[in-house]
Amino acid sequence: MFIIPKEKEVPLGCITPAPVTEQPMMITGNWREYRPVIEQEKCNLCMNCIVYCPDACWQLNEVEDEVVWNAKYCKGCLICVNECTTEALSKAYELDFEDGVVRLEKPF
Amino acid sequence: MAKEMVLSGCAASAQAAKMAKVEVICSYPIRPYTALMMELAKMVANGELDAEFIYGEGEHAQLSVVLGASAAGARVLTGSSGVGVTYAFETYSPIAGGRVPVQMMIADRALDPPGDFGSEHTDAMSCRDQGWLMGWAENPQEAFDNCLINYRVGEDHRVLLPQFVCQDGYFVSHIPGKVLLPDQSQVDEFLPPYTLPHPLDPKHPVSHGPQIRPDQGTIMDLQRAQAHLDAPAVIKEAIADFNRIFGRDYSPFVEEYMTDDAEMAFFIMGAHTMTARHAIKHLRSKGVKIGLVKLRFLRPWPTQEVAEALSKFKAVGVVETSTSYGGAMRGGNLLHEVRASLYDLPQRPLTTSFMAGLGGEMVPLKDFYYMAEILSKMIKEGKTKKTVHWVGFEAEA
Amino acid sequence: MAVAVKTQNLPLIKKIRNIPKEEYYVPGHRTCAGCGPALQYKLVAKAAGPNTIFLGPTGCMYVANASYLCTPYAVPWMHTQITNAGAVASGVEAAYQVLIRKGKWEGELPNVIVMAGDGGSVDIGLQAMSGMMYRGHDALFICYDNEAYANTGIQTSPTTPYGANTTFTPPGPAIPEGKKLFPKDPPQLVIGGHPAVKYVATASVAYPVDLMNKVRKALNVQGPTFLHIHCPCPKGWKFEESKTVEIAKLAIQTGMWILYEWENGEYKYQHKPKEYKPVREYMKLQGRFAHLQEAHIAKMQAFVDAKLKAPGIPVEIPVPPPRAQA
Amino acid sequence: MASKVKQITVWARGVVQDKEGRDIANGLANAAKKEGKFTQAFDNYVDLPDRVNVPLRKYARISDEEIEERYEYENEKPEVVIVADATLVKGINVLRGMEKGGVLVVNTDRKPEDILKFIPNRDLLKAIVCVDAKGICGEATVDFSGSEGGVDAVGLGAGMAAPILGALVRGTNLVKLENLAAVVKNKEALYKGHEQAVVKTL
Repeated sequence: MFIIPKEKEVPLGCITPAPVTEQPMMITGNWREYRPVIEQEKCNLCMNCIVYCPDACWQLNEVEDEVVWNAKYCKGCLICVNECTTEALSKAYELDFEDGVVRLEKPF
Repeated sequence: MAKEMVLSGCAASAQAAKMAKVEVICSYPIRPYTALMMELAKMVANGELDAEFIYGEGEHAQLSVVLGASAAGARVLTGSSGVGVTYAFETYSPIAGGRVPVQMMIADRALDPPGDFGSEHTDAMSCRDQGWLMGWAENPQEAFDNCLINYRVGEDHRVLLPQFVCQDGYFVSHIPGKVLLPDQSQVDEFLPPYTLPHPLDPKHPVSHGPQIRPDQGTIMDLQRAQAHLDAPAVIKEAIADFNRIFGRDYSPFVEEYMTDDAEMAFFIMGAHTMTARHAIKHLRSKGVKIGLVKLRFLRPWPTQEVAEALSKFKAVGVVETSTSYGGAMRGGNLLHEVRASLYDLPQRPLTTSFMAGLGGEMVPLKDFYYMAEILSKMIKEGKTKKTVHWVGFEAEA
Repeated sequence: MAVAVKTQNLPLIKKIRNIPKEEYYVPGHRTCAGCGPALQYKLVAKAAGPNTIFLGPTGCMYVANASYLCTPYAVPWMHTQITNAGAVASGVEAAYQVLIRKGKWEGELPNVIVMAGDGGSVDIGLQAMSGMMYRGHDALFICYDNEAYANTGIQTSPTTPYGANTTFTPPGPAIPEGKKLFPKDPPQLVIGGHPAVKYVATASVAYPVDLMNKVRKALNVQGPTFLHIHCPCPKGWKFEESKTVEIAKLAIQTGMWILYEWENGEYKYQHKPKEYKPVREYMKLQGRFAHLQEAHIAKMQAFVDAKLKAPGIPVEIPVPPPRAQA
Repeated sequence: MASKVKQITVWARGVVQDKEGRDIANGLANAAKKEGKFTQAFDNYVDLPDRVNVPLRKYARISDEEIEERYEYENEKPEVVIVADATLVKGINVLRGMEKGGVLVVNTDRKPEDILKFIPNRDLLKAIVCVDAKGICGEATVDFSGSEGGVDAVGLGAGMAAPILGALVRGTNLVKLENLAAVVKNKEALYKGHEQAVVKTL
């Protein structure tokens, strides 16, 4: 029999559960140097930010009819800002915000 | 009622796969294993076997196809020989590490150069450390039986390992022998339907094989090591059931022949065991106290059983049909493992190895007499002069 | 006896607004900020839906996604070697054929999708891909093309464009253009020699609705299908990560990438510009072409011009073969 | 790891600062070597292959005696931590493993106080040094020639690493400025970083 420390455990055959709506073991919000900021009144729901985000960090809130940003996973690539058709999105330096703190012990 | 037939090893293996209701088969031609696939192709064409018969574009693809199929929940079979076995080498570790219990029939063939189609165990032996179960058949009957036994053991959720089910090319694969074909009901009683704990199923999504950190690599290795520690108990169970259901008397790991009062023995696996038995019978009639120990599973290696079986002899001659160039014994691989098994015994027999049957060369009775002579000499001199004897090519014994 | 024939008819998407909300490639993966291949993965997974099995040969979309015991795939996914994705997919499809036939699994034949990089498709993975196409397995093979072995640190692949600076084709005084060879043409390799294939298309992350509809069309077809998807790589091509889509669009506007469908022997083009911009417009945004001299860019322009002139897609070689040059 | 070995950890952003991060670690080790020290500098293997923006680590070790355990993956107890992109302090516990009395060097145009508010375990620090490396010499160099064990073709400290190394000397006595000047390509930026660094003792 072997002693396997908790942090080194690997499931049998390296078969892991599939994520459902997000992969909480790989939080990527701490990759950002800049974040996208939205002025909702300028947004015409062209959906570009939603379709073009590689990290699925923009979603449509159909109740409020507005796009919602996911700070937990946004890596700050700013494709959304670049592809925004109405200049509703702009970039802002991450240190200007108190929120969005992730502070992992290790990068993953 | 079981019925008796005369079948080649390839045909016997095909019959076993059919009775195991194999579901996905992947072929690629190479001698001498090819007839296995020819037989299965006929069965599928005739509607006797409901399976997907996939023409792989090479051995690497063969193993890849059955990996995918087995991971998706189908019982699978593939096979190869010689350089085909080594061409697929990349796939062996992922299959074993992913714990996907595919079965591969290997009919041995010498590796190139040049194109020698004779049998030699080096093809399969080169793959022995990847985590697969592995063993050799002596005759078509064992080829048939080992197929079923290996499915049962490999697919057991306590084991979940792929299986190399080996037979000597030509000698076993091509020369027909007597095979008792059991009833389908017997096979069904012995071999439960195939299930995998976490198959690729959209109704129950899982991820197979994400990356790990280097410090977790040991754990993946430990899992395979553990499976090989757990497998022997499952093998014993399977063999006991097999003997009960099919009326056989297999030992799980090592079989002995005329060893009760023997001073010396051959340690051997595969086809040439049969000739060795007859050699022993003749030697016995001349008063030579010799017996034989046959290995049924090379992986997991039955350390204790080998030690117990061999400890009673004064000298053991390991018949090697594979090469390990530059190895510690300067011959094949078997003697390494035999000596390692004996090392902790207070009383160890003298051991040496005999390179015989390489490249598919025959190993006739007289070769075994020669080996017995060397063993007698070792006992007389009380020491091992050489760890390797190239039978038929030695300037001095 | 049940027969495992696909009956699904995934509807085509008319407007960007109708793109399904559900994600099957979820947030939480280690791909680059602005990753083109990740973007196409998200779109493909959305288009395919839940009855899908992904096979992931080694490459960025394995290593950066399935990092350290977690993955972003909400549907079943299995790693394959970089060599053998087509063969593993064949096995998965074959298993479902027999399991459905024997009544061991109930439901529509799953969408079996290979997500292979250019290396895993038309370099080391070519044999397995071709085998799958030849045998007629009901599976979709996607070559997400970021035009290099990006995961290992940007080494040249058979689809790396002429003139690109990669870590295996660094420009230097003796070889000023970096990469001297012209690229393979993956869809033509598939179309040219695999009679079982009925649908092949190229797509780009620049046109997501087009991309998703091509995925759905491919999945509705019974039999093997192939998509070649242009996926700009900010790391490998050296551009600012916010410009992934912009560069993908420029590729189409300059003729560096052509969007077309090949269905039962007929070609149809999509988003074809009325007038092509010079390739320079596309190249100047990317660090991998920064070293090129005018003569090299002219050579690239000639190659693209020839490609655009051809009635079908087959490419003439407009320049002396590289081996013929000093 | 024996305690006599000083560990220095550099945090940077993948791809866009990969070379800068490596240059800081290499520059430090090379300069220390000139002072007769035993050194090593290396990538954090698990962070590779790096991805655009991913937080990644580069390591340097400096010792008066031969480093006995060279084959380790990580610096577990850094005395000095260098953050090549200030926003990393929101995402990572950059002082992980540090014992009391360490030094933090941050590339930022902001004041030490602005950074410290994002560092809950700031009591571990004896000093923080801030330097606007980007302001001194512009953007980072993206070059893959020195990655994954390759040899850098561009040259050490041509970019932002130079001012950061200059600033480091203000807050630590790991190496002398003149020895850094001997190994760094952009000497002007090195000296500017040294002059313009803001040091706050805690």
